[in-house]
Amino acid sequence: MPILSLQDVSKSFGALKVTDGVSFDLEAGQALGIIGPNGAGKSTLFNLITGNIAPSAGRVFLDGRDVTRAPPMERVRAGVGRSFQIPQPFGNLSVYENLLVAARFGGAVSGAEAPGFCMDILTRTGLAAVAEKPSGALSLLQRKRLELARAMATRPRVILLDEIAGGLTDAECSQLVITIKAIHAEGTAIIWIEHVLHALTSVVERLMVLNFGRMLMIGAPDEVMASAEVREIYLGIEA
Amino acid sequence: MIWIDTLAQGLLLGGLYALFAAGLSLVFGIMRLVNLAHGDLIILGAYLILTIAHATGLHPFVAVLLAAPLMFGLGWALQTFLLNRVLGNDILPPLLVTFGLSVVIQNGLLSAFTADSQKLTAGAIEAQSMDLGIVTLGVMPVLTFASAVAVVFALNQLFYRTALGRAFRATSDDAVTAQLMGIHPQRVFAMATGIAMVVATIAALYLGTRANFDPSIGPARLLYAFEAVIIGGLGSLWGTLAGGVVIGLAQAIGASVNPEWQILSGHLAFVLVLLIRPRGLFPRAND
Amino acid sequence: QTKSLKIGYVSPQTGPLSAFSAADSFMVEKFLAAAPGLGLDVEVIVKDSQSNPNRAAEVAKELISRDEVNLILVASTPETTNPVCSIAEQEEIPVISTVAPWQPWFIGQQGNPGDPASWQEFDYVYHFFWGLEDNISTFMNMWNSVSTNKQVAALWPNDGDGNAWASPDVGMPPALAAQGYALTDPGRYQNLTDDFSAQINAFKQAGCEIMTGIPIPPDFTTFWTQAKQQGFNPKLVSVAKALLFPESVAALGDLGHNLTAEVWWSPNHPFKSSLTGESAADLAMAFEASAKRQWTMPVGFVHALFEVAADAIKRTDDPTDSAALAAAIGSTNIDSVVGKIQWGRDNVPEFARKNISKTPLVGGQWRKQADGSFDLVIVENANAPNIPLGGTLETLS
Amino acid sequence: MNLSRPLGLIAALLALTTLYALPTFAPRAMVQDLFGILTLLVLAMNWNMLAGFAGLVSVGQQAFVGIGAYAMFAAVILMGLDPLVGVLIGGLAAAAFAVPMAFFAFRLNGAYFAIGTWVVADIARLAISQWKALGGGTGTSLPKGTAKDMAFVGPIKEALGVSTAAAADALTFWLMLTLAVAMLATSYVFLRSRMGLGLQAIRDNENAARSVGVDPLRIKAAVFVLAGFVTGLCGALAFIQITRVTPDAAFSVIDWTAFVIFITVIGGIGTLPGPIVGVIVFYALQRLLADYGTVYLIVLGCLGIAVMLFARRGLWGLFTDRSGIDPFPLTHRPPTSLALRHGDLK
Amino acid sequence: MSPLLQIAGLTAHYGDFQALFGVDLTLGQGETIAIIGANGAGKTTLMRAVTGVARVTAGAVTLAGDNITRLSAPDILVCGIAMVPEGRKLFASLTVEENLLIGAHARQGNGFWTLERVQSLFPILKERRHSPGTALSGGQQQMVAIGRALMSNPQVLLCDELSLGLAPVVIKEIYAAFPQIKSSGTSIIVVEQDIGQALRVADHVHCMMEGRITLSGRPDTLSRDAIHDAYFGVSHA
Ligand SMILES: Nc1ncnc2c1ncn2[C@@H]1O[C@H](COP(=O)(O)OP(=O)(O)OP(=O)(O)O)[C@@H](O)[C@H]1O
Ligand SMILES: Nc1ncnc2c1ncn2[C@@H]1O[C@H](COP(=O)(O)OP(=O)(O)OP(=O)(O)O)[C@@H](O)[C@H]1O
Ligand SMILES: [Mg+2]
Ligand SMILES: [Mg+2]
Repeated sequence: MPILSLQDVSKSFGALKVTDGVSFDLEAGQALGIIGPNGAGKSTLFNLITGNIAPSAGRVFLDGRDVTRAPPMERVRAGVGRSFQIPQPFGNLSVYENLLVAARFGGAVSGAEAPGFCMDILTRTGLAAVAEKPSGALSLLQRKRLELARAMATRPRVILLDEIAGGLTDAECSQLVITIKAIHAEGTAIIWIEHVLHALTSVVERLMVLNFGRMLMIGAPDEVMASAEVREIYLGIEA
Repeated sequence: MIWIDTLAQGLLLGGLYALFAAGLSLVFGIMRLVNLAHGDLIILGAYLILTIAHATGLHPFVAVLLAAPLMFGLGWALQTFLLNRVLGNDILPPLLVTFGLSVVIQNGLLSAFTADSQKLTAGAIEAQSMDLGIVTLGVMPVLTFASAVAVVFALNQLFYRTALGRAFRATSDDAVTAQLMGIHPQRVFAMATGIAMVVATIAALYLGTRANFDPSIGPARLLYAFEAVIIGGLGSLWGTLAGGVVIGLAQAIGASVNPEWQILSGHLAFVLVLLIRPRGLFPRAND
Repeated sequence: QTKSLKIGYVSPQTGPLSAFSAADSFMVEKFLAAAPGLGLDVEVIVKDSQSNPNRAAEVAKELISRDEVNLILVASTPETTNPVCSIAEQEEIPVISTVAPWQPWFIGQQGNPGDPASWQEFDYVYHFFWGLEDNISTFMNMWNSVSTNKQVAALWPNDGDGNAWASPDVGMPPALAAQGYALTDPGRYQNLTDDFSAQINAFKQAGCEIMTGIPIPPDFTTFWTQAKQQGFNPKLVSVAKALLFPESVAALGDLGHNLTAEVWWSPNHPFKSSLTGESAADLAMAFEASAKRQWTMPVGFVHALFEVAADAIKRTDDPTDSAALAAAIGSTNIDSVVGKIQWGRDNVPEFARKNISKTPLVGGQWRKQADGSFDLVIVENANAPNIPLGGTLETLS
Repeated sequence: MNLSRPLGLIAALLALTTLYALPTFAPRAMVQDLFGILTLLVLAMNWNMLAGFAGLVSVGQQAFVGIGAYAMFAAVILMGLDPLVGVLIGGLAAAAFAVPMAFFAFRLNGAYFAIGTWVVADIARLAISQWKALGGGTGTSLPKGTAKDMAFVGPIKEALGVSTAAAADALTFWLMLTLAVAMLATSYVFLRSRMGLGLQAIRDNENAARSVGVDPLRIKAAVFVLAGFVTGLCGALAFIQITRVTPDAAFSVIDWTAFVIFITVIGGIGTLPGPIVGVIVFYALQRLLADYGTVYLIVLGCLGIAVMLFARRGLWGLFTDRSGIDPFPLTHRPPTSLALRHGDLK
Repeated sequence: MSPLLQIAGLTAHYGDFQALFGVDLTLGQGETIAIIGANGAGKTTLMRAVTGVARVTAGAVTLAGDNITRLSAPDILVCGIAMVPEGRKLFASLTVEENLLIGAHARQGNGFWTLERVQSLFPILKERRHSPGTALSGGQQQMVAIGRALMSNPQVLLCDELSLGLAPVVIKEIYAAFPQIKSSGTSIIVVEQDIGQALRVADHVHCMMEGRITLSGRPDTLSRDAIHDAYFGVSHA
């Protein structure tokens, strides 16, 4: 049974159809990449999966259970962790506390285990040095790392990553890829929205292209990248 | 035919509440400001009319013309020097400041005018009535209702037919983008509060001729006014009128069952409406 | 030898009830001026209840435990007197209280007002004023002198006074029934109600020619203008509380003319102060000169509070002994500026006799003068024939 | 730094012991004053939990005070129970009322929530006004001798050698003090607990909180009902001292909510010590100016306005910002920071 | 001749968080420049800082020699800088025509752009003038937003991500209006993520990353790889 399954999910904001009949299955432990131009509806798709917004039509299944009407916190506890494209830290809490919230609530980590568990993630994401800093004072890069770390702290079985590599240097990006590969290797399924294609393709097994809310293509990264249509739409440059 | 009378009286009462609420609705709709001092500002308006009427011997209906510009100035100054500084996402600062203002106005009036009951005397018209066959309606309540409709109509014209109204709506939609249009939100807010105070002065006229007032009586009807605004839906002036009428009708119907139920019925109508429509009867699409 | 003690005085000096307290400082000064002559070394600590019962309780506690007063005087409305008396009774500090009809004062302080069997006397708190029965008979005497259909409209709020008036045991309904009057009572309303159409409809339906009630002034104004607008025109309107003060009546304008009210004190009352020897008229004039405003009924009663206090203290060997002072108050028998004050008389029901002394009540009618001001003319005195009439009762229509 | 914490703890314990011992040596007036202060403090701490930490700006706290008070009176007068049992019933009744109130009010946001709670409180007032057995709109008093018969009053009277009234004062004072201390301790523990962490996350970003598994509605409802319970206890206890209740007095929005809001805001909303600071300022002002009637209230109004204009986080916020001292830190420190430093050394 | 708009050492913060790190930029009279960069690079913040919406913590903005750094947003508009904000930001309770008219709210005197001229630039705006602004399609909304900004007759027009979420045909249609806007004497700064589009319209391109300008040049001199590096912050693997 797929761990996550979308059936014909659509979402409109007023007259604007942002997600248009998207269907796909994600098997446990699989990694899926999503690309598409700005405003294609990628983040919206995440919001639909996590329950931050309700679909206008269609259904969302987790482990075969219909969660279309379930609130976000229920889905987190069922194993869906997410990061936000625009980082949304709990600004008055420290970095460590941000993780603590996620671990204690979303990850159901016990009070005794939580500190070690959180520090471990902070170390893996390179945030250990700023653990006590108020998260509101972080730089953009650190905020993005915090997004990843916080999502990890919910102990997800599917982790949704929204543009966490933008603006990284080469070295940083490679480091990030290693971290994500490690998460993947632990058996966590991944959906990753990213513009940095080479990073994406080094992790995912399948790639989906969204345009105007519609799923244009889904398949092996090589096939997808080879498509002229995708190249034009994605980079906006006639190849 | 008593029930027709009940409904008619409830409707007219709704007009009074709508009049109390119209200024509140304006300010609430444009800048999300919960003005807890609105009731006291109405009473302040009543004292102003009274003072002018006493000093000049003018009829209250004429004195109100002199009071209105003064109240406009007061509203403008209040907004400019006080309220603009506390507007923001957090609703608490404006709540606190207007509550502090309410305390200050009440006690200021108390020191200036003592706690004696006052009333605006409008003369014979107060007791006059119109016999419509099935119901007999007081001239003053009908005038009150008509004024409420006129005020709401005028405010709506202002809102939808003038450049100022356009600026009001734009600022209310999105104050940051409004600045990019060359609008100073703070000046717009000051205008709005000034206009709200003019409306409050009109409300003061009818409150002051209807019953006695003293400095402490302002907050008594504030809750009904808020109920009217919320039932109507944020930013909808006709909604506020409808909200006032809902409260007025509910109170009248409740009272006809038993006067013990009068005020309770108004509150229960409010709760009922919000349980069914948490954003009121006529909410704006984009809130 | 001089007796020294501390007296606390609680009244609503600010807030909506402050009209009752206009004479406070004037009377306190008068008392302090008279005290040395009586061999008293007293200090009067004045506390403001701010018209708020919670605050009244708080200042009573302060007077007792911080200022350690030996006696508390309290005046004006059950909202002020009852919290103060309840606390003083618990604390065993004597209190002289006035200006609240005795039923809301006595019954209102009982744990279960609905169960007369549970009512208890008080040991330390004493009250002088009139009661509902006096008010009712005064009003009914007026009504009896005019020919009407005996249909009475009643406007009673859901507050201490309104519930007492409406009580089927001690209130107006049994008295009306006994004299063949029919009552239309639509039910208790909340104070500061904006619409009385339901009541007016009921009154019109029943064809009431007499209207009575005990509303607060703003509510009566609302009611009475609405009644006029909706064509309810009773022949007689006898309203308690709302028409006490000339300002409230003046606020009604023409509509205030010939309304009737209970009169507990006036400059025409043939009484003298036991403290200063001044007549009622002297006292009213002195007050008007000092306060620059028209006399009001509480003036006499606030004065009488100090008369009773002075008298009781004089008769107590050690006024700092609470029980002795309370006993002295209970055995008061003086002729004060508001009439005779003596507890334990048989004009009060058995259960309240110990704590209540009644003063006379007559009926008055407000008459609009040429200059727009209003005069209160005494038109009914059957319960106290020694108080002279000033005119005869006129009907409204 | 390392010394200041235990020293502070010792000072706090000393102060607490003195407070508990107060009725044995201090004049009654002081005990009563402190009772009044503690009443306001408990109310303010509760409102602070709601508005300052849970973002629930309630203007309906008087509902809980009133219901607590009336339930206590009902227990004493109608059921013949001990007033102290009545206080507990008062708290439970208020908590029970908080449930439907939350059901209604939680559908509303921001200003709507504030007005909604106010309306619900007024509904409670009007409904209680119809309760004839407790006097309806007239209200009722505690039967004579209630204080005398209250549990523990006899022994206290014996032990301290004071009058019945003073013994009752001492008893209610100890109870209110215990309530205040318990409230302070519970708030601290709660805010540092898992739920408290969730609450602060919600306050910072509700959407993100939901996305890491925090259920805002549940936490807020828990805080709301708990605050209702404690406010009800406090109201019931306060009215044992007032001895007389009327609907208007028990459900007074000014006495039980508005002043409490002032206190919290002046002291510092969203900080634990804020209500303590606020209540001290409030009380000082009242002592200083109460005899000036209107002036006192005008000053209070202006002070509230000034704090909002110039020191949003109140006097306590001003103090912590200036001095950098915060004796009640709510933060969770990462465990390994010490270990890491060790690591560095190696 | 000094440039029309000069931005020097501009720094901006959101609370503790620094979003711009000393940005320098010039815009000549009649010129069109493009700013490109990844999400969160600070492009919008730069636009907001220039128009007085975001708080500038250091640096200066001069327009035709006048320092306008500390002016309020409405005053900066009056000076002659108008913005088409990211996400269009139409006023939901205003009709299309009212949305255009509000653009002229603070306008003093006459200028080239009038309601008629804007409506003839984008004819659909006349046709739909009574609809609520937000009921239009994304592209049409973008036209309203541009028209609204033009109604103040600005010397400088800032356009933030005009192509966001729009179909290529619609983007073309919108950019087709640019020559006419330029010919009215308005200088333009466009912020774009659509690199191709940016390269087509601009006389000069600046690439932003992490709150700094990391690459500048004429479109024809910039290599695709260089842009790609600047854009994504990584070189091709
Ligand atoms: N709450 C909302 N209300 C109205 N429109 C919205 C809302 N959220 C998103 N949209 C619109 O939906 C479209 C898709 O947005 P979304 O954020 O999903 O795009 P995206 O593919 O993630 O883009 P990007 O690469 O810029 O992050 C955009 O046009 C956006 O303006
Ligand atoms: N109101 C705000 N408060 C705090 N941080 C903000 C705010 N607005 C933007 N930021 C942050 O400032 C940085 C720059 O954002 P900005 O919107 O300027 O980027 P951008 O280049 O326009 O990105 P995009 O392509 O997504 O529009 C980002 O890290 C963003 O998270
Ligand atoms: Mg996105
Ligand atoms: Mg941007």
